[in-house]
Amino acid sequence: MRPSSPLIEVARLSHSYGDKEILKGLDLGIARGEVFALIGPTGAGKTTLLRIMDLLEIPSSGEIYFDGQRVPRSGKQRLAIRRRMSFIHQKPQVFNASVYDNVACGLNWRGEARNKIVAKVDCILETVGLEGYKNRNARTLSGGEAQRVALARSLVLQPEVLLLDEPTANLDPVSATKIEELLSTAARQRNTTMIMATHDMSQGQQLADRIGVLLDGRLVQTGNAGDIFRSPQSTEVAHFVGVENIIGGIVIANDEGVATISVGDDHHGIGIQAVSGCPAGQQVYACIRPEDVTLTPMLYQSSARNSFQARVTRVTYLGPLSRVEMDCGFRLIGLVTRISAEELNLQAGHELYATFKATAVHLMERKSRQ
Amino acid sequence: MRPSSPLIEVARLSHSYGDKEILKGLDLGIARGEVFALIGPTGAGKTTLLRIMDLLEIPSSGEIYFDGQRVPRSGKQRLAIRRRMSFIHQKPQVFNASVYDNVACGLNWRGEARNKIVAKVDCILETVGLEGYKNRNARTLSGGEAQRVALARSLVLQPEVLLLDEPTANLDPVSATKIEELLSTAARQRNTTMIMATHDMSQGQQLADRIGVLLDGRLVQTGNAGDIFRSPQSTEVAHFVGVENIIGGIVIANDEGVATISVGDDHHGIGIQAVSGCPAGQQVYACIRPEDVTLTPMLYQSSARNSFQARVTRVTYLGPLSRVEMDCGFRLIGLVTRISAEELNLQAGHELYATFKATAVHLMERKSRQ
Amino acid sequence: RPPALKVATTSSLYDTGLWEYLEPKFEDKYGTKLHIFYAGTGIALEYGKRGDVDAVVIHDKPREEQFVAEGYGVERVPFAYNYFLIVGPSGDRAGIKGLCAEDAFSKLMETGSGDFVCRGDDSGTHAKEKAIWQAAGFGYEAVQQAGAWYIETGRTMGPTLLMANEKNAYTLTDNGTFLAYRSDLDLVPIVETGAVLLNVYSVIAINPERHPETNVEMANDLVYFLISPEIQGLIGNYGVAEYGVPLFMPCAGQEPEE
Amino acid sequence: MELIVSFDPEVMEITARTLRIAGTSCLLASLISLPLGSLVHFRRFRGKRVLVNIIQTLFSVPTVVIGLLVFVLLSRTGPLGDLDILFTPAAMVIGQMILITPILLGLTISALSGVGKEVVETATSLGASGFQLALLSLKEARYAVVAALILGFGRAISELGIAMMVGGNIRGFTRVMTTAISLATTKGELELALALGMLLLLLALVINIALNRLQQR
Amino acid sequence: MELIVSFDPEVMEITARTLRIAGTSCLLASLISLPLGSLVHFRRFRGKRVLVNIIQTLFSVPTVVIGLLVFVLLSRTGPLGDLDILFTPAAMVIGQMILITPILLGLTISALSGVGKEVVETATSLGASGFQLALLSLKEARYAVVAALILGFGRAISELGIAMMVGGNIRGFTRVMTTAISLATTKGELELALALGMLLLLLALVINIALNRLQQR
Ligand SMILES: Nc1ncnc2c1ncn2[C@@H]1O[C@H](COP(=O)(O)OP(=O)(O)OP(=O)(O)O)[C@@H](O)[C@H]1O
Ligand SMILES: Nc1ncnc2c1ncn2[C@@H]1O[C@H](COP(=O)(O)OP(=O)(O)OP(=O)(O)O)[C@@H](O)[C@H]1O
Ligand SMILES: [Mg+2]
Ligand SMILES: [Mg+2]
Repeated sequence: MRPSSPLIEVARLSHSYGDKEILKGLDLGIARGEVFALIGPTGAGKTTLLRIMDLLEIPSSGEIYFDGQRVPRSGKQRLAIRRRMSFIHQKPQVFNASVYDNVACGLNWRGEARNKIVAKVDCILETVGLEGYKNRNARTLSGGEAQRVALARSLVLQPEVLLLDEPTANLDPVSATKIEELLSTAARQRNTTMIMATHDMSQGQQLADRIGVLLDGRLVQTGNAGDIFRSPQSTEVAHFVGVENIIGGIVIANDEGVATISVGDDHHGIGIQAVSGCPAGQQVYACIRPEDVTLTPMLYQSSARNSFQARVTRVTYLGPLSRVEMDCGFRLIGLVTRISAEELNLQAGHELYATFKATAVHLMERKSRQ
Repeated sequence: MRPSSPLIEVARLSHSYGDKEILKGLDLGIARGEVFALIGPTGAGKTTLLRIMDLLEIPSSGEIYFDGQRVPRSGKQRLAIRRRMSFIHQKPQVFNASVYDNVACGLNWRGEARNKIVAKVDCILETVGLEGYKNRNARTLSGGEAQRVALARSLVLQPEVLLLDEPTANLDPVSATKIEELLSTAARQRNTTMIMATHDMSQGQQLADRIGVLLDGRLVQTGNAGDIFRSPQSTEVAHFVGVENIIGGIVIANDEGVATISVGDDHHGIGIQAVSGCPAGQQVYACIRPEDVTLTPMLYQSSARNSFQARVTRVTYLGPLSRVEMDCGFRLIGLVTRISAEELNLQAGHELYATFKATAVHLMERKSRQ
Repeated sequence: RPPALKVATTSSLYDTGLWEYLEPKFEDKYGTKLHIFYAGTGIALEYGKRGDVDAVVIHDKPREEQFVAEGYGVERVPFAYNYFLIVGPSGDRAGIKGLCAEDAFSKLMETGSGDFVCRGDDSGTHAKEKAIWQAAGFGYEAVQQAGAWYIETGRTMGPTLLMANEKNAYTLTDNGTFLAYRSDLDLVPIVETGAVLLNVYSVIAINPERHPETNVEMANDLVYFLISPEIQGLIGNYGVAEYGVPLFMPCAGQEPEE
Repeated sequence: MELIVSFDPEVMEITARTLRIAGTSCLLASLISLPLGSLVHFRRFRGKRVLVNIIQTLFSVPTVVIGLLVFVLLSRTGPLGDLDILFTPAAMVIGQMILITPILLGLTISALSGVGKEVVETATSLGASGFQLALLSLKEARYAVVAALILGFGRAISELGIAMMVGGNIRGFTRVMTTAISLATTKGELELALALGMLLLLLALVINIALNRLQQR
Repeated sequence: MELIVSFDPEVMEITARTLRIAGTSCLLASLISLPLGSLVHFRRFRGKRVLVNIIQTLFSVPTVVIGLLVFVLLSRTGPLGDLDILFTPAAMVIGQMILITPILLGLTISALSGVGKEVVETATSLGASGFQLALLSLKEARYAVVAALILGFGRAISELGIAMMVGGNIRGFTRVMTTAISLATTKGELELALALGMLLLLLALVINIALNRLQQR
């Protein structure tokens, strides 16, 4: 027994399928009640990690600790531990039985009393909006309905740990929001620990206490949403979390924690200011999230330190937002509301001013060989 | 043969499973080369409609026309027609065979020459980013990889019609963008007709020439993205497409096409102005998309006709955006960039001004019984 | 399970229905069950050797004598007999009608002008056939290799008759089975007389010294039952009603004269 | 003809005995095969492939050979001679179990192989124990499992070699449909044999319909 | 003992004949059953359930009954008597086909029932014709299909009633393993019978390994 250890922890975890190493020495501990989001491109190993945590797969090497105890590689204890968790798989698979039987099965398997089961199932079906589906064969449900059955089936167990693999991938935004609310309620009210793999960045951001970025089998960065989205530690992470501006340059001065970086294709004199301790002479990447860029028709006096004249090269619409590509001597992408875009009459060729704060610039060291 | 008819058309299409009517008399025609997005909440019948269009299911009643010809309810011709289409199912199902065999099967079935098949498969695998996976058993792929196999398998057939059911549900944003580009390239270069069911509003908006909203088995509205997202024809559609402000009121005056609507809990004197021909006395809903609401610290003089003093009641963060709930005498929700939110120092209790244009207000008649 | 007397019997005897006829009479008389197994001669003797039955009833004198000599059986008690006969197609292609059995076989062998179906199963009938070949002066191996006309089927009597019928061939059969099958057959008796064709059925109780667990009293009851005058009379009349002639001649424990 | 057959008291008795013996052996064999087959399917172990090959090989054991083996075992002088059950229905049940257990075992494994890996993993995640997992999988594969049971029962009810060899075809005690048919054939009563055959099929039909009902629930 | 058995030229000849006959009937039966089973599985038609019930009922036909039927058909005075193939290997093949076709048919249907509806629909969407769909589904269910083939072959190689009744167990012409075993048994040569039985199993094992290889490709 290791005192005050995380509820679930993996150490030096590696896993291979055949010759292919999928997970490469992960260390990760998740505290009781924590909501942890695992993000990463497809094929990164998210599902594999969740499967190992749910004790479905035995890792090639490394250890898993649950509630302070080392999980053995075989034996009855694994079932006991697994019953304290519940895993909602990426492709929700329903059993060829009624919706009721699907949702009740976990409780049945735990030997719960029948009348309790009936009450619990009724309650959870209502919660996920499937009242009246009780006697339907689950195989005939629509994609979203099946996903909700899968959710209900896990939630009804009130597990200590909930492992979720893309829990809302098949749901429309309205239903997805409902489910997210359901999950965060569970997390708060029952102190459920949650580990979710998700492609939906905003879901990760909203629900998670902490986010881990899995790239190519390595957990390259963990931290809260702010860390991950604003201070990525590598260009790969930056790229993945939607930092569209990754501008190479060199620090030419550092004045009391405000660095000036020379950027641009031929480095002739465009300087970006960033709040950073980076010393002069350091090769860096300056990372700026597109939504941190504001556009104004005139040079706009504000606390933002960086303001550049820009020529719009392309505008694309993404729902309520417009993505504006600009040339300011370097390539800059901004994200503004559609209404601002209309007011500014944004279109290719248009000239305007792009502004971002020195605090919005995140500097990343750049290996010199690059 | 009906001249200049749509490539694919359904007429008075209804479908039931048992007693349950899933599709209720749809009429829809899709022109050659058109990209049509089908949106709607889960269980609305999107998959059912696509299945019927792919001739997998025989509708309870109604007709399907393909390329001007009535599709018979049985017989060889159905196969011939089906081979001109390709359907990417919601839950991509790969065959228990190598990735190559999975992607090649459609071509094999069409009797294509072996060397051509090899070349085509190699090419498409590269396009979807699965080069090097050729000999892997497809059952061992990750969720996203499997989805790309499913896409490749359909795209390699270069069908005239591509039916897509949530084509990017299992993909991370970067991969999803790649696939979307792939699809729009296919649509442009090969004039492929596409019908896609999607929960991703921005996907629908970006790729589709036309959008249809399916609610509870009825195609309640079709139109371009602007129509659907800005001028929903019912509160249900409005709600579904993310019009968060649906404000009940009554037109008290109409002055040369600018209507004034009295709103607010007790109707004492709050007036919204909208560009509309709606006559005085009409009960209406005023619909305002949250991203059309701008927030300013001072009363801001602009062409926008509506400006209200507002008290912030709640702020939530959605990725690059902040959702602001306000009380202006009526409840108003605004969506601003996170940077504006920070600049405005938005937090509950804060007072500011909310502004939206008269053109951003869409009026919907309100049945008097309500 | 009530005690039962277990008897292994040769199929040709069972197929005539004689056992079904006698069984209830025995059971009534001794108030016990009689369990009859029909089997080939070889397996019937094997049952006996292993002590799985209490008595055997077969028709292969040399092997019976050997069985008793080896100490498995108490005593060989003949209780009925009839005759084998050579049957064949009514046209009698080989022209053996009127010959004695040995000469008939010689002619078949020498001319090869008629097919002959052999049981080939080491049954009593097969043993008799081999004995006739022997008497006719042929080694059995030579017969087996004589040509396609000599067909070894390896089956019981009934099916062998059916095959001979299908192939328009000759075969050696016991009288009882032939009569039982007669209605399904086009075959007719060709050779029916001669001492060599004598077919004796005997009963042997298993030696209790070998297998103390066998039921020797009941086995003895069966022996006495079979040679009792009353039953001998019934055996002598069995089949008269159906076929017009008796299927068996009683011989009351005595070896019938050849 | 058939009517006569089916109302004859001896035929009725033989029919009942046939059903009883085949039913018992099928039941016992499935009680062994369903759990054991699940175990083989779900457990990973060395030599599993070999085991499956051996099980499948046992599909080919002729009934005479099983009959012979059981006979040698149960015969007075055999290792189990003291049981004194040779030539009884119990011995026939044992023989038929030996016959159909490999078949049920093999078909159970092959039925379970049709259940998707995802279904199995989902159940495991939901906390199914090994036993519960097996039960669920058998339910998911119920069509194939019931087909296997029907086949096993059919094999038991239609086999001759064992019934003959270890049952002994004793009238009123171990005579079953197939041995009765065989006897009728040897006696040259071909029509009776065929009529009994039809009766057997009729029985099988009734049983199958009942078992299929079970599966469709 | 076994060595003697396997090198005896007559035993070798019987072995070869057994394989040839059972292999032929299994091959022909699968050529019928795989397409027909797919047809039954994929087509929707009235009376399908009844048909499946009938097919499954035929699992229970005793080999003696089939033997008898074929005998009656092929006998000189029977409807097909002119073919003059009674007591030939051809007749045995026919009988064995009648025996195993229902089994292969039933097991094909049950194997296909294990293939997910989604897989079938995906293939349909990709333009598979009925035939191509069946082929794909059989491939997806290959484990169960091969198990069915092994079972069918096992049934053919191990059956006795048909070989006896329509083959006639003629030495050097229609004698196969099972009839030879049965003959040895009747003769009381139990050890020879058992040895032949073991040889038969050895053969079956080899065939099964080969068929399983096929499936694992
Ligand atoms: N049985 C297997 N054999 C070989 N490779 C495998 C196997 N299972 C998974 N992989 C590979 O491992 C990698 C990681 O898979 P995993 O399912 O964990 O990815 P993921 O991060 O969940 O991706 P996605 O977002 O697409 O679901 C993938 O490249 C996949 O192809
Ligand atoms: N075989 C069936 N029997 C009964 N109801 C069915 C059957 N198939 C589908 N349904 C019902 O039809 C409705 C529409 O299903 P459909 O799959 O078309 O929905 P959808 O719009 O695609 O939803 P989603 O976004 O969740 O995929 C659902 O409520 C579903 O439960
Ligand atoms: Mg995954
Ligand atoms: Mg759907």
